[in-house]
Amino acid sequence: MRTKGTAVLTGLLALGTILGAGACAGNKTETASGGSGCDTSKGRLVIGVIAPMSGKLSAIGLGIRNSAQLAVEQANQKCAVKGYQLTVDAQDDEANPDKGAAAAQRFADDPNVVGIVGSYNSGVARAIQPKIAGSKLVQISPGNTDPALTRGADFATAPKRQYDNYFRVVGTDDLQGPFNARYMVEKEGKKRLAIVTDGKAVGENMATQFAAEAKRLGAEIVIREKVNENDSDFASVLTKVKAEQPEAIYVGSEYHVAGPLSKQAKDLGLNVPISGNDGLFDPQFIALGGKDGDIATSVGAPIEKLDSGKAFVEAYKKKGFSDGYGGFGAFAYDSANVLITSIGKVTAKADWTGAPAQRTELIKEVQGYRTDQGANGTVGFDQYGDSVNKLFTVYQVDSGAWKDMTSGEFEAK
Amino acid sequence: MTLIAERVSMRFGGLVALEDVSLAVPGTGIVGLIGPNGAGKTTLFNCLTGLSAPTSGRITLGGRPLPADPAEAMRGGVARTFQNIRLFGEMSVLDNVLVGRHSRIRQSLLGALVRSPGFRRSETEAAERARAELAFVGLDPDVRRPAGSLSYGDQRRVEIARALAGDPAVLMLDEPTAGMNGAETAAIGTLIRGIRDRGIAVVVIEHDTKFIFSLCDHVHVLVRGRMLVEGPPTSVRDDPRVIEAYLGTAEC
Amino acid sequence: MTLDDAKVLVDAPGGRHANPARHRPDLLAWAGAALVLVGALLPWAAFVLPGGAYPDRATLQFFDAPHLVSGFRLHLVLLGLAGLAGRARRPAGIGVVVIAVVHLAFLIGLGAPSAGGPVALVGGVLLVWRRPAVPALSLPLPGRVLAWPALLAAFAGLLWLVSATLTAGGQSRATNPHGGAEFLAFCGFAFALVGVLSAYGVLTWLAALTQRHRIFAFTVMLACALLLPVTGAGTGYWMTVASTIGVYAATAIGLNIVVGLAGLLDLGYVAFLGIGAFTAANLAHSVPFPVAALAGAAVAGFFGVVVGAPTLRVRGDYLAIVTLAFGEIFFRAAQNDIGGLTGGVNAIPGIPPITLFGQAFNQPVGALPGGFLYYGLAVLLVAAAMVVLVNLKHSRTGRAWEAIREDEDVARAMGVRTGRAKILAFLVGATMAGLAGAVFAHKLGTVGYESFDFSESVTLLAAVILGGMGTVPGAVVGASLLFVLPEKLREFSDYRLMLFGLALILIMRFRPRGLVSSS
Amino acid sequence: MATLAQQIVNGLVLGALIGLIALGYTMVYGIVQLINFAHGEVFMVGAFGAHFISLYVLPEGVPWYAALPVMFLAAVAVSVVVAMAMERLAYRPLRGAHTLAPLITALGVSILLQEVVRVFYPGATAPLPFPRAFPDGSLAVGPVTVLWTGVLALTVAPLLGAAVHLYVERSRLGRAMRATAQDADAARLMGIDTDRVTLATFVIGGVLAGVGAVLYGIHYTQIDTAIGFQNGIFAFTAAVLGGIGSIRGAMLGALCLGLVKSLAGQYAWGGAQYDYVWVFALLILVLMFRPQGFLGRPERVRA
Repeated sequence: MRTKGTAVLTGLLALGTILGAGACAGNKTETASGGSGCDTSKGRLVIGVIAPMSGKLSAIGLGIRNSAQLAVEQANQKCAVKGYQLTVDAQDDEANPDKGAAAAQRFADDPNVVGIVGSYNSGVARAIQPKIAGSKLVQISPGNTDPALTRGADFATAPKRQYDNYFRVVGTDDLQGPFNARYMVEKEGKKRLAIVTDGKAVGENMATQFAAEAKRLGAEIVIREKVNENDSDFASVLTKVKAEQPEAIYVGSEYHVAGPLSKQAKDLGLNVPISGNDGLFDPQFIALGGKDGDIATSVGAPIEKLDSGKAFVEAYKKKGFSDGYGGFGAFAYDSANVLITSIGKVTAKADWTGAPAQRTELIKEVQGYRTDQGANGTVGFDQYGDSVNKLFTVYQVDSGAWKDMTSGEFEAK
Repeated sequence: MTLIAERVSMRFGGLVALEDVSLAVPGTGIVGLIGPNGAGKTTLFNCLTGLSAPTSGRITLGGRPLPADPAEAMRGGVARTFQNIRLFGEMSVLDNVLVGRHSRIRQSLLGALVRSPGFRRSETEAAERARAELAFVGLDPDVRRPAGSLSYGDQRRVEIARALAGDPAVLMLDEPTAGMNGAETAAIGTLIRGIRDRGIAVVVIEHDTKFIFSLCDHVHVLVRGRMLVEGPPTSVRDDPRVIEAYLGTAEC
Repeated sequence: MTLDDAKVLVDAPGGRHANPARHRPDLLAWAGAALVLVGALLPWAAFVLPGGAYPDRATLQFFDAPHLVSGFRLHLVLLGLAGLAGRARRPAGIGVVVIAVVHLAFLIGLGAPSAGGPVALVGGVLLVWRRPAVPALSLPLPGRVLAWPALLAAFAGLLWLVSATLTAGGQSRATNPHGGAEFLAFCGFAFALVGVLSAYGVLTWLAALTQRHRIFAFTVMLACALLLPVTGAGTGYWMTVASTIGVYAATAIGLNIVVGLAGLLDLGYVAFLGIGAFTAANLAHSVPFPVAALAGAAVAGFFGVVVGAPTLRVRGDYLAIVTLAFGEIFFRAAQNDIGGLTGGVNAIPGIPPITLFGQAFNQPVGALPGGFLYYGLAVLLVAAAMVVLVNLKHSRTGRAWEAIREDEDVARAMGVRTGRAKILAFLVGATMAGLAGAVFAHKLGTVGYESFDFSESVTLLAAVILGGMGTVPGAVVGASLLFVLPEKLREFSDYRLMLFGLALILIMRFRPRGLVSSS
Repeated sequence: MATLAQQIVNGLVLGALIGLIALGYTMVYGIVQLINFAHGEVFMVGAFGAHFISLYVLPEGVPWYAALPVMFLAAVAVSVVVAMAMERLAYRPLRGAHTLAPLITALGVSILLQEVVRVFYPGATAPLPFPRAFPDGSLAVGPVTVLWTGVLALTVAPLLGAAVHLYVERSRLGRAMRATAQDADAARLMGIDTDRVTLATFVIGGVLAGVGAVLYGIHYTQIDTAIGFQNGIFAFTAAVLGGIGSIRGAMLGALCLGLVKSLAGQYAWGGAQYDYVWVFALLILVLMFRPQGFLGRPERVRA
């Protein structure tokens, strides 16, 4: 009996210690955000973040959270919202729509929450939108690329705004995919293209748009295959692809699939360039097997070419976060700044109450927001809530590093 | 109803477990089946309860072939107990007996869902019958404990009550006194006679020849897969072949 | 007299006088109780964070009100008093230790611990250490006059406990940074409370009462569940979480029939929830909800029979992997938009909310929080699932299932047509999951394949086993735990899944038969 | 023809790697009848152990033939320690408890290990490149190419499988294992320390998982915290396909799984996106007609 009791006790103590560690970790950020010299007498306003912070996508999710955190801390230091202290409340959605919806509801209920930065997954956004529509909580996504979220299911033929409180700062699949196709067909002169996707929404949709534009330009899609997002073994699929003798492979996925895929293709004797969307544009792509000549498109101008982008990268590094900003950190930073500027304007007129009318006013401010100084250059929204920044850049792996080739806007023809 | 096995043989690959065994269980009375270890008693028992189909020969119950499926055999009227007690340990004693009654209960799923009057009536009837069987085997019908927590002897009795609850014509008992002392064995003997007196035929497999000879109306001796001797206990007991078979194995 | 002597005497058999604990007060234990009381009134934090508006000051203010007996201090005082009584000592002590450790860890993290925490901790440890070895009391069962009020009071208490647990620590980490610690400390108190009641035999007594007055108890419980929205937990957020729990709990009850009653391990069960959801989603725009729900249930039931069919030949762990295989096949098929029915990677968006009698379920009703109607629907769904489970369990079919679980061969020998019974178990379980799936689809407004992957099946199974296999409230308790715990552990962001894994291990270590089980 | 041959080779390489994990599954199941869902995580931590040694301990510029053995040792050490700890701390206290309790514990262990690595291992929130500790390039036989790492996997996995088989058949401990698998109670009566046997089984499973982890890492050149769970499921499937409890069966099942996956992806309806569907469909079919798997002992109806 006694040993059992001791075991219970030890277990509890161990649990407590771990929890203690958790509590400390939570607190460090808390005190760090305070302590500036601004007037914060009117209390605290919360910017909610919803992103996948555990599981496979946690690198992206943590980058989003940290970047939003960075924006908020900078704002607090500059006293950007007079009378208030801003704080970030980051909720993990585990890339699960149900979890995301619960977190969104939690924010919608809380009058201190001014807006949401998130989600990353379009699937989660679909569940969030109806939850917060009633309470007029504004949502700015740094990562949703499904065109239907803003323009409805018939986005290509009959676009119609879906929710007036939903905005995003990233370009959509229906622009980036074709942009990539145009480069591959017109600049690279590839006429036989293979497509490999990972069965996730972004990659699939982007690939479909890529294929449509490539065909329009006279290229042939010789094969389209799907791999499992958790797979590491692409030999089988690539053998099948190789038999069709493509000149290039478009990979609708992220770097953790595309990198090893590029290497495995080469190993199989299929030495053709890999092309893909912004999910590939990450240094890890090369570390994981991306080879010279591989291509990625990304949204916006090259971050290093923009002063505002460089400033973001430096500030981020200076904060010493344990995770990098990932592919979407800069977008989260821009999203948070949209919210911060807009809330500053709203609270300048009247104290924040969180009432629906005031939230509607905030939506108007967000809709009218415009800057050229975002981490990704221009930030602003069109009549559907989509980003006005339709600039894309082509990058190519050159001597083991990404090099930007060309930038341009995509105009549908 | 009589349970009849005619020229039953059972082979597992090259191994012959039973060869041309015939046996008749009359509509009433106690039939004993004895034999040294490995004689094929259990194999025969399995054939008679529908657990396995004989390689050749036939088994009939009341003139109709016995289905080679224990569930159907039970429905047809052959109930059994197990050598090493196999109760539904986590279920209550009463529920164990009610499972034995399973095939005689008429309930519809819908009736159960809405607890219709017909359903309640059938539940009450079944429970009453189960309690009666528990009382019959000498147990307190109101015990609410899980069957697995009873004493060894009581578990044996629950097994018998469970088998009786299915209204069997023939009750097959597989070593009902294994692991019991003299007094307990005697009590089981009394119980088995009581079952016979209810008009149910009983087949008993045993090692304990003394018990069998004192209890049974008719005894079969199985040796190396063949029916060596059969007849009333008095004649079987004195048969030299039986004595030889038993002494022969006892020395091993 | 040494400690060991005392133990021998306590353990000594028989005799009314043989319990010296009654006559000879255990001074150390009393000292422990006194320390807990003193600790509760001492300051716990060495300093208060300076200035600032309300939320900032709140960080440590919580620990700096030595003479204000509320919150965790009130809990400590209650537990300290309970610790004076022998039987309650062990659970009360554990509760004190948990509260003290959690708050101390938090304060040490801030660098501001003060005397209160350590004093209470020592007191708690003393209480746990000096627990007397006395068996739980067994209380006599009263007649109806007393039983009904007792049940009413018990369920009202349960309602309070649930509401208080949900609201413990507040809703937002941003406005209450120590919310997580507060919640865990409350859990410690709740655990102690339940433990004390159990030590005095109250829980067994209540269980017996519930059993005896089944219908009354069920009605009261249903009423209490529907009253949750008017308590402190009646926010849109908790309504959303609770209705999600309800949907999963109803599904878990269905799984409980398959796994808990019939003993058929199913590792792909969430597929039935998915089939129900996709069916309802496809019909959402053409037929009213009740029709869509029934269709979802029917289609899921049909697939239940298909998946159940191999049980005729495959047993045990082999069956588990067959069900896993079916689950994976469903997942891939849904991902690839098979037959254009699942929307593939783009999911099926824009499923309208349920509308009955002109009332859309996502709109608030009067002063009730938004999402209340979905919550009510979920409660009814769970209640219906419970009725199905209970009524079937106490019928010929249910007994046959349990017999199969215990020993399939013997069940056959007793005349149970086991093949048919097993397929029936799959049919009933899958139908319930399908019905729940229809609600799931409308509630969420979108259905995509990701909601039905293997880990969801595992979560459902964990709910059944954690709660207690085959028991009626088990699946509900398990599902609640599995969904509330991660929500409340949000405060520990990075560590929450880790803690969750640890909790699973610990619960199985100390209650391997589940939280709701007699033994 | 070239494509067919290439697909067969692809399938065999995948099968060999899965086989090493499947062996651990099947052995543990044989001894304690526990589906150790956390076995995949033993494999995963092994991979991170090797990654750690190579990245943070070994000096730069160590030639691959020196680094690889060290990585194998590190992976095996980490895997074995975790497997032993798992058995001692999580499973042993549950011996004799309800059959499904250890299953939930296994899931808890699985989540815990994944999360511990993800949170505390630097950079493990995203897939990590695995050190290239083996010659790049491939062996070309006619039109068919096999990476040298694939050749290594195809050599090591069957050898290890055979070694384990021999060990279980010939050694004293192996005999004790077989006895325990047959009837643990009887084995205990015969004086066999079944606790030790069980622990030894976990250790062997850990060794195989550790070796498999390094082979996996150098072949696919990346690892992440999810590789354990995913490959664990396939390994479990392979073990069941081959007949759970059978060592040869696990290897056979894994090779079969690999072949079906790659051939179905090439030739079957629906293409590569349905390859796992075919794997699982095959599994269901096999179990329907041969419920004990290819080489498993049939479960007899007791009477």
